[in-house]
Amino acid sequence: MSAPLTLKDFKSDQEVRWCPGCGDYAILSAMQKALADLGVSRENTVFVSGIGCSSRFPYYMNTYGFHSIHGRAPAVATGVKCANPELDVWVITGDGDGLSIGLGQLVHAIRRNLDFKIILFNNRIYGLTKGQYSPTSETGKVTKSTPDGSLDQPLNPLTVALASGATFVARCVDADVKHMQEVIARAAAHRGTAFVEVYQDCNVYNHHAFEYATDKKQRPDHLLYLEHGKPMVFGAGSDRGIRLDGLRPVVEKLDNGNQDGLLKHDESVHDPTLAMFLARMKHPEFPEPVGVLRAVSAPTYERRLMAQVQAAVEKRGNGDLDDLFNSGDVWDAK
Amino acid sequence: MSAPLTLKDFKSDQEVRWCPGCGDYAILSAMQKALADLGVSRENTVFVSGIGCSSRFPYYMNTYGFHSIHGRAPAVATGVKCANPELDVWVITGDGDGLSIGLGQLVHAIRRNLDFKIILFNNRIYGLTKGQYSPTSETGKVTKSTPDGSLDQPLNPLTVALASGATFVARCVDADVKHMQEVIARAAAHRGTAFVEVYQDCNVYNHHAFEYATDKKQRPDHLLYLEHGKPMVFGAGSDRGIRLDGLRPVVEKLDNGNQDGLLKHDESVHDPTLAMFLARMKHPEFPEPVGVLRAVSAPTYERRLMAQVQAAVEKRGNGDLDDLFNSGDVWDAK
Amino acid sequence: MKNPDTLEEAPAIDDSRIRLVDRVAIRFAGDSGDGMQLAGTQFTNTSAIFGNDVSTLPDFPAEIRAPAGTLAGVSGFQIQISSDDIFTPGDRIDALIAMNPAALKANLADLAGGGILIVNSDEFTPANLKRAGYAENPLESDLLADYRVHQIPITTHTVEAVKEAGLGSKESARCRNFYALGLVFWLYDRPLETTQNWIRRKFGKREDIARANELALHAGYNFGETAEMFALRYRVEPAKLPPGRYRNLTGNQALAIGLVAATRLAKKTLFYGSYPITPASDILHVLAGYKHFDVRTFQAEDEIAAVCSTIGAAYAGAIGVTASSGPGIALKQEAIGLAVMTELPIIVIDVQRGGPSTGLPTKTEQADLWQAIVGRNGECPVAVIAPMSPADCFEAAIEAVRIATRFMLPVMILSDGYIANSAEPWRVVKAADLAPIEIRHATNGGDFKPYQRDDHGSRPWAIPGTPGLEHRVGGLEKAAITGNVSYDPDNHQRMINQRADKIDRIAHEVPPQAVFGDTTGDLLIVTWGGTYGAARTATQRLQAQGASVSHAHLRWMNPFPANLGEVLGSFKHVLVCELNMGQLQTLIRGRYALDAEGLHKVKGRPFMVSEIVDAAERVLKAPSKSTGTHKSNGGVA
Amino acid sequence: MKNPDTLEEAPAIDDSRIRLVDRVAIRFAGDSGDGMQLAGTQFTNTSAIFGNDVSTLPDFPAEIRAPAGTLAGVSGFQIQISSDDIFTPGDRIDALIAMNPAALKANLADLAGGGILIVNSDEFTPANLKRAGYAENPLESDLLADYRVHQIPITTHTVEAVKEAGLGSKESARCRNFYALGLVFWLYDRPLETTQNWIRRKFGKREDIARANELALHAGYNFGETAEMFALRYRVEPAKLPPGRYRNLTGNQALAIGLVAATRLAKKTLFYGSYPITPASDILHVLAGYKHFDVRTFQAEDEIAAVCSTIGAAYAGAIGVTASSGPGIALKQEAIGLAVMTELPIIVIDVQRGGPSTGLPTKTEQADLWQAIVGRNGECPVAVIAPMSPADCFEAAIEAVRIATRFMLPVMILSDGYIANSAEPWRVVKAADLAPIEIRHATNGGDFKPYQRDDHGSRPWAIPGTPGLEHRVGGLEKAAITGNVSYDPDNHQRMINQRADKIDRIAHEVPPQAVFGDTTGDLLIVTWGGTYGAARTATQRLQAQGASVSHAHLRWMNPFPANLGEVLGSFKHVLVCELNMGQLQTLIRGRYALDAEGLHKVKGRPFMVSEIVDAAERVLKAPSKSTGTHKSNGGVA
Ligand SMILES: Cc1ncc(C[n+]2csc(CCOP(=O)(O)OP(=O)(O)O)c2C)c(N)n1
Ligand SMILES: Cc1ncc(C[n+]2csc(CCOP(=O)(O)OP(=O)(O)O)c2C)c(N)n1
Ligand code: SF4
Ligand code: SF4
Ligand SMILES: [Mg+2]
Ligand SMILES: [Mg+2]
Repeated sequence: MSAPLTLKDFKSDQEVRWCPGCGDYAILSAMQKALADLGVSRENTVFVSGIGCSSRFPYYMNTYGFHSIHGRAPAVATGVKCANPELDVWVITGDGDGLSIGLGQLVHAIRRNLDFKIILFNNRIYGLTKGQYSPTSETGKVTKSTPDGSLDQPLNPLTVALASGATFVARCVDADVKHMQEVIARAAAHRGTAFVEVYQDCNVYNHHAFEYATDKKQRPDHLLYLEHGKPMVFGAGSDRGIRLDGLRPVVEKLDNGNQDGLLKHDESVHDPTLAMFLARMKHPEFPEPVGVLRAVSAPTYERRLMAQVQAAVEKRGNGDLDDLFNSGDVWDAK
Repeated sequence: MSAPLTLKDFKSDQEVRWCPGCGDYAILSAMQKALADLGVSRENTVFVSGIGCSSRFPYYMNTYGFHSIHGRAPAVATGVKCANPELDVWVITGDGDGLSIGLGQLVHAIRRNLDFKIILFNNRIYGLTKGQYSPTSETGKVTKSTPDGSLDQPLNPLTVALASGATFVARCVDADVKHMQEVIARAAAHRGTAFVEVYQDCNVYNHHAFEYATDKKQRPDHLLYLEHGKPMVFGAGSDRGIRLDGLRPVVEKLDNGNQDGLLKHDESVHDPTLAMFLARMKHPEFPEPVGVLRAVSAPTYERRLMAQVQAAVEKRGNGDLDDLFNSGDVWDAK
Repeated sequence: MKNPDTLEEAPAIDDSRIRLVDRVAIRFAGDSGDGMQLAGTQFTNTSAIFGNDVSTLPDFPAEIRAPAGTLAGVSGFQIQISSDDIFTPGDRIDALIAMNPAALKANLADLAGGGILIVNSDEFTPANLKRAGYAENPLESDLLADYRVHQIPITTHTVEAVKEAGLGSKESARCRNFYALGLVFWLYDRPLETTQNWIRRKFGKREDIARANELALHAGYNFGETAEMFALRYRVEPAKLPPGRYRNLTGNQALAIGLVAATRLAKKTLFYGSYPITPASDILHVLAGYKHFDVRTFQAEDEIAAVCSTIGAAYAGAIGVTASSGPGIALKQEAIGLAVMTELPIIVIDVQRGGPSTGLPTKTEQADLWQAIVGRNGECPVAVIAPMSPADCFEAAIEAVRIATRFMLPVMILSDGYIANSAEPWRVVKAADLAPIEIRHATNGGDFKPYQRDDHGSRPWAIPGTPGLEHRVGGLEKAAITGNVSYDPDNHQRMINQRADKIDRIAHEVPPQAVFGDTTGDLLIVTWGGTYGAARTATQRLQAQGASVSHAHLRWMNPFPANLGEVLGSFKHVLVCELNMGQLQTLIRGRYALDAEGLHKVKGRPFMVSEIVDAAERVLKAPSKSTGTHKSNGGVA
Repeated sequence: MKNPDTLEEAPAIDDSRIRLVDRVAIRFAGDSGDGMQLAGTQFTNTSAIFGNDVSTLPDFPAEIRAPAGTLAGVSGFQIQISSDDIFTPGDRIDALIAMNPAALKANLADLAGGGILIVNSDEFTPANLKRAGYAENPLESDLLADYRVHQIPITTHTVEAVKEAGLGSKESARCRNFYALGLVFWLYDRPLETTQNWIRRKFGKREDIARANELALHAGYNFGETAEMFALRYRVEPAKLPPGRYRNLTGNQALAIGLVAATRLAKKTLFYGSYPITPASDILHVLAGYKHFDVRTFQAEDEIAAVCSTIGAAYAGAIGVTASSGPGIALKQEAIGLAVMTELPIIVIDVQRGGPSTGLPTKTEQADLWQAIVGRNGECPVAVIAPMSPADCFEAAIEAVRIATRFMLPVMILSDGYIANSAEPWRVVKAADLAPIEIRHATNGGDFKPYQRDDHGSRPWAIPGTPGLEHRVGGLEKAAITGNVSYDPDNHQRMINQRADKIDRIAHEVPPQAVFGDTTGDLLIVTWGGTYGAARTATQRLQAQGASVSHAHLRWMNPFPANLGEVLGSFKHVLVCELNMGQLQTLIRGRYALDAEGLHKVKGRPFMVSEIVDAAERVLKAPSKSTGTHKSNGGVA
């Protein structure tokens, strides 16, 4: 065996062309580091993306890569996985690419539970087309296309993924590279569709959209780092927690660090109610959960497809062309 | 004023061309009856549909109608409403039309909260193209296109609508025409996007898919008729109810009709957790809720759009072409 | 009534009543629920197995089940059988079986004068007459004076005949199509065996239904034999087909089988990503049953996902195929451009139907030619092949895969609703006789260049999983050789030329344009796709009349065969016949700056032979090449 | 350094150093972050207000910000100013301002021999040279021997000059584009006033930045005046434009304003449904600011929703408009078919860019002509108009609305990236001088027939809300007159003819094809869209040389003007020049069966005048009409 690969081995020879300061850089190096750490092979790894600043990602990975068309990366990836289930496939998309034009492809890929990992770079704006509001932009967003403020309610990427039946759902922020690597590694380990939202700063068209979540000082108060089986605690001194009140979460100031009665995180429960309601926790009312919201196991599409092929071969024998040609009502002319 | 319109007045002169016994007939007459009862005017009413058996609906309504293309009815309706917010617009779609090819249009229309009503005829099959599985077909469904069984997890139409931020979500079944009329009337009264799923029998390609919910005998045991403010009770003798256990619903046999401790329905709570979890209650584990799951008020897209127009006129005066032509750096050539 | 079990052999034939004829065209017509497609298919199979050449034309409504008894609900199935080669289902029909008044009304105009008309008199009730829009009962008027009318209470007879099977009255009446079929079998002197076997296979599990259908079939046959209602019977002798084994295939079946064959010939996996649409869905249905050939079918959420999954599969090394009809192909165009730019081999099948928009979903048309060849953004060439008949779909599928993988580009197969649904005998080939499709994937060889071209002008097909070939593709313009993103002006021109050049090279890989008849003369009839049959028959007829007419049928629509210009230039007149308003005509004129004339028809139906003969005769009478009577591109005359 | 406040008036001119010239072409080039588009725009506006005719060509990278200092990051802006009518930004440039080595490398080839080259020497560091791919410093080699090179440490000067404004060093350096602009203003003897006003307006709230930019502007100007580095200055006198008021408009601005005007002329509401895409997004941005004109803009979730919302709006009685570029138009095609079938008036704008697929998003091309005219399923004609210049977009928008509403059909406007982003003076019109667009909606009149045609062949526009006109439309074929669904064969042909017929009638509504030059002769140059300017200039040049050359520029692409065949037939040669591989050429040949030749270029750039002149001279030298050298439709030569 050759020497283990390092972060550098996953860098392609192409110049990275994002704006200086763009959050995409952090995601790129987190991915490169994570893949090196996981010890995957370059030739077995495929990055598929749509169109957007984020979707330039594959060019910078020294693996196989497909920069497809706007919104359709999940469909392209579906074909890749059906043709060769052995490949490690990553789908890179943006909030516009994945939730606007590509929403249908995203949802349907997720409900099939194809075994690929989707990373959605959420900068709450259309970067590449120079700053129109996106499906995750807050209502009232003033942009080039909405000088008087946008009118639509934003979509919540995690809710969409959960409503689609996602078997793995997670979130991380570009400013916390170490945590991002962990999440990426968890996604990679999942069998089935993994959906990861990354809060990403577009420092040209939507700078500081996630400042509350990325700024080092504010972060502890505004992010809830989820850990399976652990009570939900957050705050600078781990001084607050989440309790359940009927069907609603409540923030509770901890009494001397006493965590009794706090909600415990369970990423593996099959019913998505908990994950759904975590996904809906929004700043500033609540801290926003990061980490793995849901990770349950279910058979993947391509495995089941191959099982059907296998079963057919077992039942009918490996298809024979002459049998096929001669099937049905045949007759002979002399 | 002329005489009030009757069911008959809403019948167009076109022969109805569904298969004999199709559930669509019941929906058609429920709609005609409901509109007559509501006293709406024919000329102000527009039915917009996509493609599918269900989408032939507009031809049979003696109102304005638009049988558009596959999956895009919500987008067409968006244009209609933006051009003329005064119209009463109904969108008719199927499980294939609305949740497969048209998912993006459906979700985005809902999140905008345009003031139209969407009726999704869910027969869990593609009827018009002669019987392929649809996004609501159960996993393992054997159809023409899936002789070995389908592989995808079904989408839940109500969950999709709720995840899109629907302000009104309801369900009814083709076999209970009276209840369907009530639900239609409630949808009509809602300001904003109303989403109604109808369990509809395709008696040619998916007969009895909803027998448990439509058969007169089985219905009481398998349907939970929701009523705002009322405890959730069901069963032939109203002998069972729904209780909350943490974040999960439990079916409880009522002790002598005692309804204490049962979950009370609240369609108007803004947090969608309750509605989401009702939407997820599935036969045979649970009775399936019918009626209004959610009805909350929020400003509509077209009203806010018109308010922006209004504000612009107030601020800048009613646009004057000569001002527009002469704006910017102008100079005179002699 | 005799026990059908004792009737396994056809009753002795009174030969004196049988007249030998060369060909005969029959149409079964009834309500959608009457099982006419089934009756037609059975008659076709029996005749094919009997040894006739056959050609069929099914015609059914767009609604699943339009209201019973209405014109909208009429379903028809036309078959021509012949002792010679035939290419069409026939212009006019010799016999019409009308199961109700609406079927009579919708089809009578096509029945030749003096033709046989069999009606199910049971259905000519006042209510049904009204539904069909008949003011008076045609059976009682002189509307039918020109025909040999046979009124038979088919429903009554059937119910009576099947009694012993013990079905309910509704189910009993449902067997009436077999009664009608049996009668027609008698009339045309066909054996019952094939249909009997089929009934046994199909209804094996429902003995009562199987039995009832058999009883009905024989009852119909026997009625013909005993009723003395028919003065004559007809027999069409077996055709002198080239020796070999045959089976009937519809175009959609032939495409599916051809794709499976091509994939095997290429030692590949077939990935088929598609979204249902009439009239293409059956390809998906057929392929979904071939999983033991490692066929992986994927019903996508829409056409865009279907084609994109196909592109992904091709990228990963499979034979990626997608199919749709006009509206769905429109949706796929953006992604087809991606396949052009990434130079990946995919197959896109367009089973054309009546347009524009949703149009006439169950009717045939050839109006997607422009869409196929030039209907994308930018200079975006794909290769296009149009099979000429149902059986030819088999060969076309194999050729498409061969060209796509050799030249690394999308190939579009332009079928149509007529080819897709109608059947003709296909001569069964031996797998071993088919030429393998050689595919060489790039392998690790040091400095890999994803856009370095080989001697076909093709870039290497380097599939994920191969160490050392890691590379990135996408929809932005690619630098020659390296495949990196490039905005360089000269590179853009170079790449556009190279992509076009691949298309041009195909012209030298495909057979030169053949001509049926003399290679020079007064008139060349040019056709493509499903219009082949009518034009070939018309040409034969014209030649027999001594006219200087030849026929050139195009299979490759892009590129045109290398010698096409020369072929066209050798005739005084060129007449392009197509089921659109002049799409190939315009392309030919545009390419060769030659005043080709056109015969255009968009009626959701194939050409009749006589329409082409008439047009040819008009052109031949014209003094010289007429000047273009062209109108705008929206409406070329 | 003088206080710029005292410099509000231009310093006294040493007239002896100023040379009068007819026209001059300048290009500002630098890194994407260098503000070159701004400098170019300011020079343009100043010159336009000064009274010159101007023509511009912005050219920027597809990335938001490619890496600083690289070739990929170079952004350029070319302006030609003239004392005469001009139609192009110029083939070669007379002066190049290169703000870094990459800008020099990317642009030097276009600088005319002996041209002025101003470089920011501060940026010629080893690191930047390497990024630009220069092995040695060109300023120190003889690479620049042919040019009049002026090395100026622009950054250093700027930082020095703006000190008193009190900005940080990074912000100070950012003012260097104004320094460069000031210097070029001096060199071409332009007043500073327009830019000064602009700075005040733009940075009003940031007094320090406003001041710094002003200081930089004046410092550059003064450097020119005092440094004695430039032997000569140049002045281009005001052009003799027809008298009137002018303003500069880009094509996208002109489309937006034209649409607002058209809507007002029609007494309607404008609904604009669109999904962002380069280079069309700006139309949305501009229109979103016109809400006080009751303009309702809708950013849809994708192109399909955008066009469908537009169709819905048209159905409900608004002027519905959607826009995109090639890939997005491909996605809209299915729905455009629906508008054709329902015969609703919508406007679809295609701002073409380099293709196929994602292609070259920021570059110009004319390769969507086929897509526009015939790129849909079925026989699906729409009217197509192509504005010929940025200002012409205003007129084209109005005409499009007029035709769409009169004939009840979709009209496509084919703009391109060049027209969209470049600017030219537009003569301000008076609203009262514009002809109203008359729209008659159907009103309740008894027995309403939604597909009963008027004397334009149009069906009535009956909008929801009108009592008594309740009716249903859709994508299935419609019955003539009643508009009910119809699968009738003859009705289908009739409707296809009627839809085509409307297109043909438009040919008689639009002006006949005009010819610049003699209406008969050796050569007719034919162009469309944004190639107008280069071809017109080339024709003038050829005519001046005495060649028998004329020019016909098409605006309506479908239908062609009624007399076009006649016009083309009056010349020995026809040369179609277009930024694609022969799309109009093929259509013209197809339509008129005439051997039109072609000049094709797909390099993401407009034609140079010299390219057309050369091609014309080649054709003129050919002995006679050359035979078609056409290749397949993928690659027409
Ligand atoms: C079919 C099509 N429509 C529109 C576009 C233009 N477009 C490119 S990227 C983009 C939005 C990107 O937004 P997002 O996915 O959020 O990516 P970001 O740039 O913010 O990373 C759009 C509208 C396109 N390339 N193709
Ligand atoms: C673009 C396009 N793709 C595919 C089709 C074919 N098609 C028509 S209806 C339909 C599915 C209809 O299913 P659903 O919406 O569930 O309607 P139902 O017939 O069951 O009422 C499909 C795939 C089409 N008409 N247009
Ligand atoms: S525009 Fe925004 S998202 Fe795009 S590269 Fe620049 S900073 Fe990143
Ligand atoms: S196919 Fe099914 S859904 Fe369609 S009309 Fe028939 S019964 Fe109804
Ligand atoms: Mg984004
Ligand atoms: Mg359905």
